[in-house]
Amino acid sequence: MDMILGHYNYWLVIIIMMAGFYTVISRGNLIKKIVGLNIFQVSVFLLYISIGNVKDGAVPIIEKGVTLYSNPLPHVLILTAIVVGVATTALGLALVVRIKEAYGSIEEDDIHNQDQSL
Amino acid sequence: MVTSVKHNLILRVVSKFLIPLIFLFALYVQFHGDFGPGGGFQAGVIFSAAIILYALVFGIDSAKQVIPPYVLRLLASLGVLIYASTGVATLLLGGNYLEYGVLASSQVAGQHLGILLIELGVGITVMSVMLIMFFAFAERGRPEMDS
Amino acid sequence: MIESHLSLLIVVLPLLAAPVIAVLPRGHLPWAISTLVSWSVFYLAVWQLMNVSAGNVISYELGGWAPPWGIEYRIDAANALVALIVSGIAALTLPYALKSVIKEIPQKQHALFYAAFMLCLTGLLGIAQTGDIFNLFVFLEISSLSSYALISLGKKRQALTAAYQYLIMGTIGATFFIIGVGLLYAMTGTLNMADLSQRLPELYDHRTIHTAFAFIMVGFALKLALFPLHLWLPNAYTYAPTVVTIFLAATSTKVAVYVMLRMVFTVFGFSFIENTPTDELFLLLCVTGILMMSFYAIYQKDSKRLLAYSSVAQIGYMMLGIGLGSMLSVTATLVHLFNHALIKGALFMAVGALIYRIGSSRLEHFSGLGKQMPWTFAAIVVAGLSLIGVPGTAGFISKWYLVLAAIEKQQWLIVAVILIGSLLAVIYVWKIIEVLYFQASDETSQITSGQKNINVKEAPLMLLIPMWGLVFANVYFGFNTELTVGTADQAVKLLVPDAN
Amino acid sequence: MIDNIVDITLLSLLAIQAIAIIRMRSLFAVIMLFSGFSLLSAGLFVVMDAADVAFTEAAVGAGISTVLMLATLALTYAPTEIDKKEKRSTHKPWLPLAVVVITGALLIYGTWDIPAFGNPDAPAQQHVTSYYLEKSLPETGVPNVVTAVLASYRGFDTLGEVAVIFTAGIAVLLLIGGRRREKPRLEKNGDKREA
Repeated sequence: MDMILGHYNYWLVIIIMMAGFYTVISRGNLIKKIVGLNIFQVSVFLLYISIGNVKDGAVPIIEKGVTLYSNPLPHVLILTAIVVGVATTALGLALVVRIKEAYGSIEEDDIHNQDQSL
Repeated sequence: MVTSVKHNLILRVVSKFLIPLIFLFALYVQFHGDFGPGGGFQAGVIFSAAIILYALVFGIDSAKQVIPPYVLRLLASLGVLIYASTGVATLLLGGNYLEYGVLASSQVAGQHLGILLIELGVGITVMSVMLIMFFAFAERGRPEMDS
Repeated sequence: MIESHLSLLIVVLPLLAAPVIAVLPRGHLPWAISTLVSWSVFYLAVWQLMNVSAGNVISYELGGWAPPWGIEYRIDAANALVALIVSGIAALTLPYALKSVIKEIPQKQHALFYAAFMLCLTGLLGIAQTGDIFNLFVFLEISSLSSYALISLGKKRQALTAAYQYLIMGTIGATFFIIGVGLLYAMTGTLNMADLSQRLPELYDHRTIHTAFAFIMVGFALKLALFPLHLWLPNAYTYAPTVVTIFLAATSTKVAVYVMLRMVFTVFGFSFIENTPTDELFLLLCVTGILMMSFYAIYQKDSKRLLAYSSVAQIGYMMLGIGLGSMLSVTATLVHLFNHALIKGALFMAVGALIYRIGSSRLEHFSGLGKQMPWTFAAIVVAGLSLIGVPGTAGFISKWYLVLAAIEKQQWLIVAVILIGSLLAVIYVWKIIEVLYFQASDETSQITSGQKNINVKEAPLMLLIPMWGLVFANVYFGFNTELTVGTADQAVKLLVPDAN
Repeated sequence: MIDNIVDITLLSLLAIQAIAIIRMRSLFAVIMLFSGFSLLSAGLFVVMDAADVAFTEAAVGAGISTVLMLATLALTYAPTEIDKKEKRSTHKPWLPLAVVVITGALLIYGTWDIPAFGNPDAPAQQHVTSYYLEKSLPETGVPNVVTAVLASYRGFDTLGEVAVIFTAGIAVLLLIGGRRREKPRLEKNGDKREA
């Protein structure tokens, strides 16, 4: 029981992570791949914040009388990672727009066939 | 999608009322990050959201008159420069890179000043890049005028 | 006083230059500033290397906070060598870029192009200099994002799909890396590499540490295009603008190999690897990679793609050194890292010069060009010999050390693979030379390709000078090994203190 | 205990949404569901006491990312295609499925002996962090430890983060800055193409 209570959080996060990862590598639609990539990344954020979570800890803003805080360092790292994530998403979507203009499709199979037939 | 709401009176009135409030909230988030959640990044996103709302309701062209694309490019660069040159300033004052303590007479005052400056840089860059992205995506779909 | 900050300026100078360049008007100014900055950085990198070549370590505390609380730059001979490669290639690529970029990229994008180039340089140098594992991730993303953008600027539409493919695989790699970093952090509570290396030995038996190691390795194997995770590389190198291909081929995979070295030897320690099947797995992948990718290279019809497959094979040689895990083999890896940057830089520059004149990278369009562009042709011959590993060239030195390391470990199969790989290199280098020199420009192939290479002029001097700079370096470092092997020796002493 | 229940509920909802996104083929629905996913994860961050992260994830995931995705959808599908469905994949899913199962199994193996969730004595909560919690207020005068670490102790990371955002801005301008030049026709291989 202790094992489950201590780790269920990680297991659920891993399930979400794998759902995102699967979307990225198995789907042929370029927009959906990006959505999958985002889910994959959000799940990593969840992993980090879980690592930094302290039972009964407070938000890490120092106040008198509070002794137990949750870990601020993972929060800092994830703030950075969120920004990196949105930057990647924007760049990826801009590429999708250009691919649509150049190929008339955003399905991997169609694009592949067009490049093969030339 | 942009033109359909252009003539909706309720939207126009409500957003005219909302936009200043959003700006105010952005400023609060920008400068209150030392004490509560928030900081330059979140403030930048909120700031850009206000302008995006303006663009959606009043049209992209009028939004671009408020804040033209070349200004956005300048601002995006300016933010990075503010941040990076804060570090250069600390170098010149004899500290390590980004060692804010040397910026003022005491360690804590220097830290305050340094954090204020770099959060400002973050906020400016984030705000302008978000808008650059929004305008780029929104304008890509519009047919080109004859030129 | 300023001296202690110079290692930092190596990263901050291009970072300061990028936003300035991005808002400059059209004209040559963006190019001029980029060139100036990259030469200054190169100068600083030379200075830095001289400072650490005696075996000492520079530590720089960013923000004035002592590690592990603050971020630390920790520079020894290995970092300094990588920083030297990156900045040196940038300093030579930029003069070359002036004419090439005018030809390949619309004028109104020049300022943004050079800004992105500077950001890519910042990112790669930031990875090389840092001693903090999360800081490494941030600069990795700067270099990756700017590479995706730079690759997508290629003229053909396949450049877009190549960039997209790279973006997806690169981001998966980076995400795997931070999953690994997160697990390490959960077990040790620190992000500083030196601190990690002290705290990890007592945790060697933990499953979490093994998993973290696996994720970090897979993440960077994706980034450095280790066979079979190389799928993004041939397309990216083939369709990117010439200048971008030169720069990325010579630097970005090298930086990733360096990170691998740093992770394996500094952070985890080789004694950790020895108890896992990692080294055997590396050797297996490298051996198959070298053979298969060299065969692939032989069958390519596009010169850039041929060289790209050759790059994947060469990455195999570098990783062999890590897999063998002796002092000698790691020396070989570091030396090959340096030499291969020179070789591929020179080859892509020469091919780029051909493309500059005839506008195509297909091999069948090259026929007869050897006689009309003798200097470019000679550069391909010399750099090609170096790629094969002929004595008297830089390529020979690294292969020699690698063979010695394999013999020392009595891995005869690997010795054989290295030699077969060189033979295959002879074939694919010959393929280029044959088309260039021994096919006359009025033969039947010309009729099918519909292109006549008559009166093609030699490449302009602005392309020839950097190209020949690298060619001379290939010969020079084939005789004088003091810089390469000497520095690598110093680096290895710090990296592999516990190996036999 | 109540925290645990909220935590499990939110995480399960997130997992259900993530799996629904795999199966759903209408891209508009996928994006809206993703927006909800982000918002819900922001809620989860609040539960785990990460207020700054929650704030940012709500603004970025549910805000900016969603807007950009919808804009891309509008640019890549004709307005007449109400559903904007992705095509059914023709590939067999076995290889990706195998990769995912192996990766997931490895992660479960790897988190087996990780310190328990919420344990205040875990190494992550001790070493560097305890220094931040004790010293950041006297050393920087900033009560919000996240801001102190972000802006000062790890200020160089944040400079890198600003550089990343700036890079993305430059990249978007390079790719889709300015209006389209040509009519939506298919270009031939190697045609001159203006950005």
